[in-house]
Amino acid sequence: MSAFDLLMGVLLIASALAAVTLKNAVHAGLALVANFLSLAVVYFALEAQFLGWIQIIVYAGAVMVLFLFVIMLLFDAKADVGLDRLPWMRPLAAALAAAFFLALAYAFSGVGPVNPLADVKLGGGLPKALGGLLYGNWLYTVLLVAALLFAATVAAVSLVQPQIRKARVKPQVLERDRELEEVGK
Amino acid sequence: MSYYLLLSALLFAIGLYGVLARRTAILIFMSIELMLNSANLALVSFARSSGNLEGQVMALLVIALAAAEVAVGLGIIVAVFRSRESTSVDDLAEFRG
Amino acid sequence: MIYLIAALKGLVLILLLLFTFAYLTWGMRRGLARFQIRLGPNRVGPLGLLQPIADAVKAIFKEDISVANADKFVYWLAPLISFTFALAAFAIIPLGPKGSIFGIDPWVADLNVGILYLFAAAELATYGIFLSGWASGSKYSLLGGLRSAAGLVGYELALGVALLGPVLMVGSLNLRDIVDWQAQHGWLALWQLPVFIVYFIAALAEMGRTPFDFVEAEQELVGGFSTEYNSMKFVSFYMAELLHWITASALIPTLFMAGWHAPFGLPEIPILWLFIKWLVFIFIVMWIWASWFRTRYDVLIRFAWGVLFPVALAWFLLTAYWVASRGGAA
Amino acid sequence: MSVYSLAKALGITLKHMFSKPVTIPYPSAPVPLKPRFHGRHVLTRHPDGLEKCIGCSLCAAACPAYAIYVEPAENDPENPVSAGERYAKVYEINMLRCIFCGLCEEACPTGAIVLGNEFELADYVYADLVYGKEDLLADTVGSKAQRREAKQTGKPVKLGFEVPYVRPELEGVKYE
Repeated sequence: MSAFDLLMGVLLIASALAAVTLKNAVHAGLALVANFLSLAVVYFALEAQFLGWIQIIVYAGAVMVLFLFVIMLLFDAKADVGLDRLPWMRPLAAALAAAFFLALAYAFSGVGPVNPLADVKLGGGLPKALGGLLYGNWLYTVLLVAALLFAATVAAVSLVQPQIRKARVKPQVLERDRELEEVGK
Repeated sequence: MSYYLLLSALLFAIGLYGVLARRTAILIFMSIELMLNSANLALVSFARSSGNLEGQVMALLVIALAAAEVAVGLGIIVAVFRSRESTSVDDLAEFRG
Repeated sequence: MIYLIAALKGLVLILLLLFTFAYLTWGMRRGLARFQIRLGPNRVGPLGLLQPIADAVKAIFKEDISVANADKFVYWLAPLISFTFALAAFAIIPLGPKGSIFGIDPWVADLNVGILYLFAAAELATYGIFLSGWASGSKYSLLGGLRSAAGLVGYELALGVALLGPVLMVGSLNLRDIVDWQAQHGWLALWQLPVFIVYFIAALAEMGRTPFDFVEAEQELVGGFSTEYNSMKFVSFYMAELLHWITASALIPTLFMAGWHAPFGLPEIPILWLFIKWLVFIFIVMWIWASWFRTRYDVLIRFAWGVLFPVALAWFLLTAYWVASRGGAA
Repeated sequence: MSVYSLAKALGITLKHMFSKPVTIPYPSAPVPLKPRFHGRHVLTRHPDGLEKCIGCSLCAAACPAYAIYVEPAENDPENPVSAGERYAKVYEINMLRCIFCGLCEEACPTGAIVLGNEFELADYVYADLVYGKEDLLADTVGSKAQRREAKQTGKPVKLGFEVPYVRPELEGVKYE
């Protein structure tokens, strides 16, 4: 374990903790971006270059931009997270998470350390090495994921456009209906 | 036990804490992303320790899945916010049953 | 030692880019003025050549005001992000052949996955604009920031898919390989004309230049994301904006016009040819800037999804079929 | 919007790029004035040296900005100042109030007050912008501030404009 490993570990854990504890939603999102970026660096260290760049492009670039966009769109400018209605939930959650961590650590305890660099044949995790696998053994999985992505795109578009039918009713008509309703009361 | 696997377990636990302790849908969602990433880290470090690229392929597919999930999830959050003016999961209790 | 040389090269490149930025502000103002039958800044020094220095002095001595309503941390972070990632993208552009500048390779980094690096830098750079919009605590800024994020969703995809064709033809994500392939087989701008046009349009959107400068939109958003910024923080945004222009103008020739290689069998001189191509693109962007109107951002998104993306995708499939029928990349 | 109109826009700007800039670098190059330019007023004289102004105050009455103040006095028949019975003992125009509309010129029965070509009137003190007779008469060239500067530097008054035409109503006024 080198100083680099230690540094990245500290960065990862610190940014993850910040992401789940910060009050301000945008700050939490930024902490998550930092987490993803340091994770990408860890991927580079683990000979997964392509994956690292994809991590930056897809996660840090696209996914988190979407997250922050929605946060800025829905919350007010300060984006503070509301009051906690279940204050006893927090220690309980911490205890559960700790228990889960111990269980995972126990499960992982049998796995040996990372091999030294010499006897690894990962090809740096470059697209050339990955492509053969991706479009060989994993072809049908890739196709399934592609179908899922397509379905998700359609679903997302249809989810956020339900009020189009409503908008076709002229605003004057809606206003008249509202007034009629008030008179009826 | 591998250092990166330990990190992965820790990240997963932190993500779990986030899911349980946060009350806002978006932040819960972000914690889920954290958990997905910890699984990815485990896969990549498995790939590294076994000298087999398949772990990285799986991690790639997980990233693609996460992108799909985010698209749908954020769509749902926006749609719910439109009808309910809130993103807190407590306000969505009437969705059950 | 390798890291030291890389760091030194990076430093030299940053200084060069900053110098280019300074004189691009001058050239831009003079050039735009000529397009509008004006003279442009000509009072400071001969031909106004000392204008950038005067501007710098003015910016440095200006009072640094922070907005009370701002989110302090993010407000400071945003210009830094914007500036850093705008600088970063230039690092992998090869300016000449191996060891051509006094025996040193004229690039900072030679990445196997150079194109992925470019996308990463471009996407992270938008964070600066996006976050500054939110952190300023002003509705104009917020609108500018949201526009930049919404626009990003539109053009980034077209930008990425447009490059798939060239990458497939060359068979490498390395910028040096792409440049060398073009020296042998001819410009990718000719091989891949439709996606070249798509890429150029998407690059205009990425630079935030007319006709896609809705992020700033002085007329309706008072300067958009940078409304609440002044002094050096504003300058770093301005720098980032112009650096995007500088980088894209060097990147498009590198990707599509054989980079530093000389056209038409002329003698090869490192840097010179790329510089000339760079100047051409700087001029074209300025020309478009002086001539066209600004689109609405939903028009860009519709255009990107409805025209640019399908064209790029169709062309990619065509290229894929062609490459497969030839039995792999050249 | 069509590709053709976009190309046309590019063509127009390119054409402009190669045409001569319309900018006049004003302080270092003189401004060519238009024939109907309304500048600082001049009180003209007859060729024999007599003032045209007869102190009738019609200009003050016509002035929409109440910028003109005239105090007439009887001419000494032996040694007349003006061509008429009376002359303007005091003739003041407040340049801060004046809107350079030219109505005084219209109202003047003798063509004494004419809006000339000078426009560089900026000054520091309010009182200095009230121009008296000595500042307005035809032989005075330059604004108060310009003349003050010329006196300090010992150089002649430098005017920032060109006079490309002759205006007959500006009788006896010479802009050098």
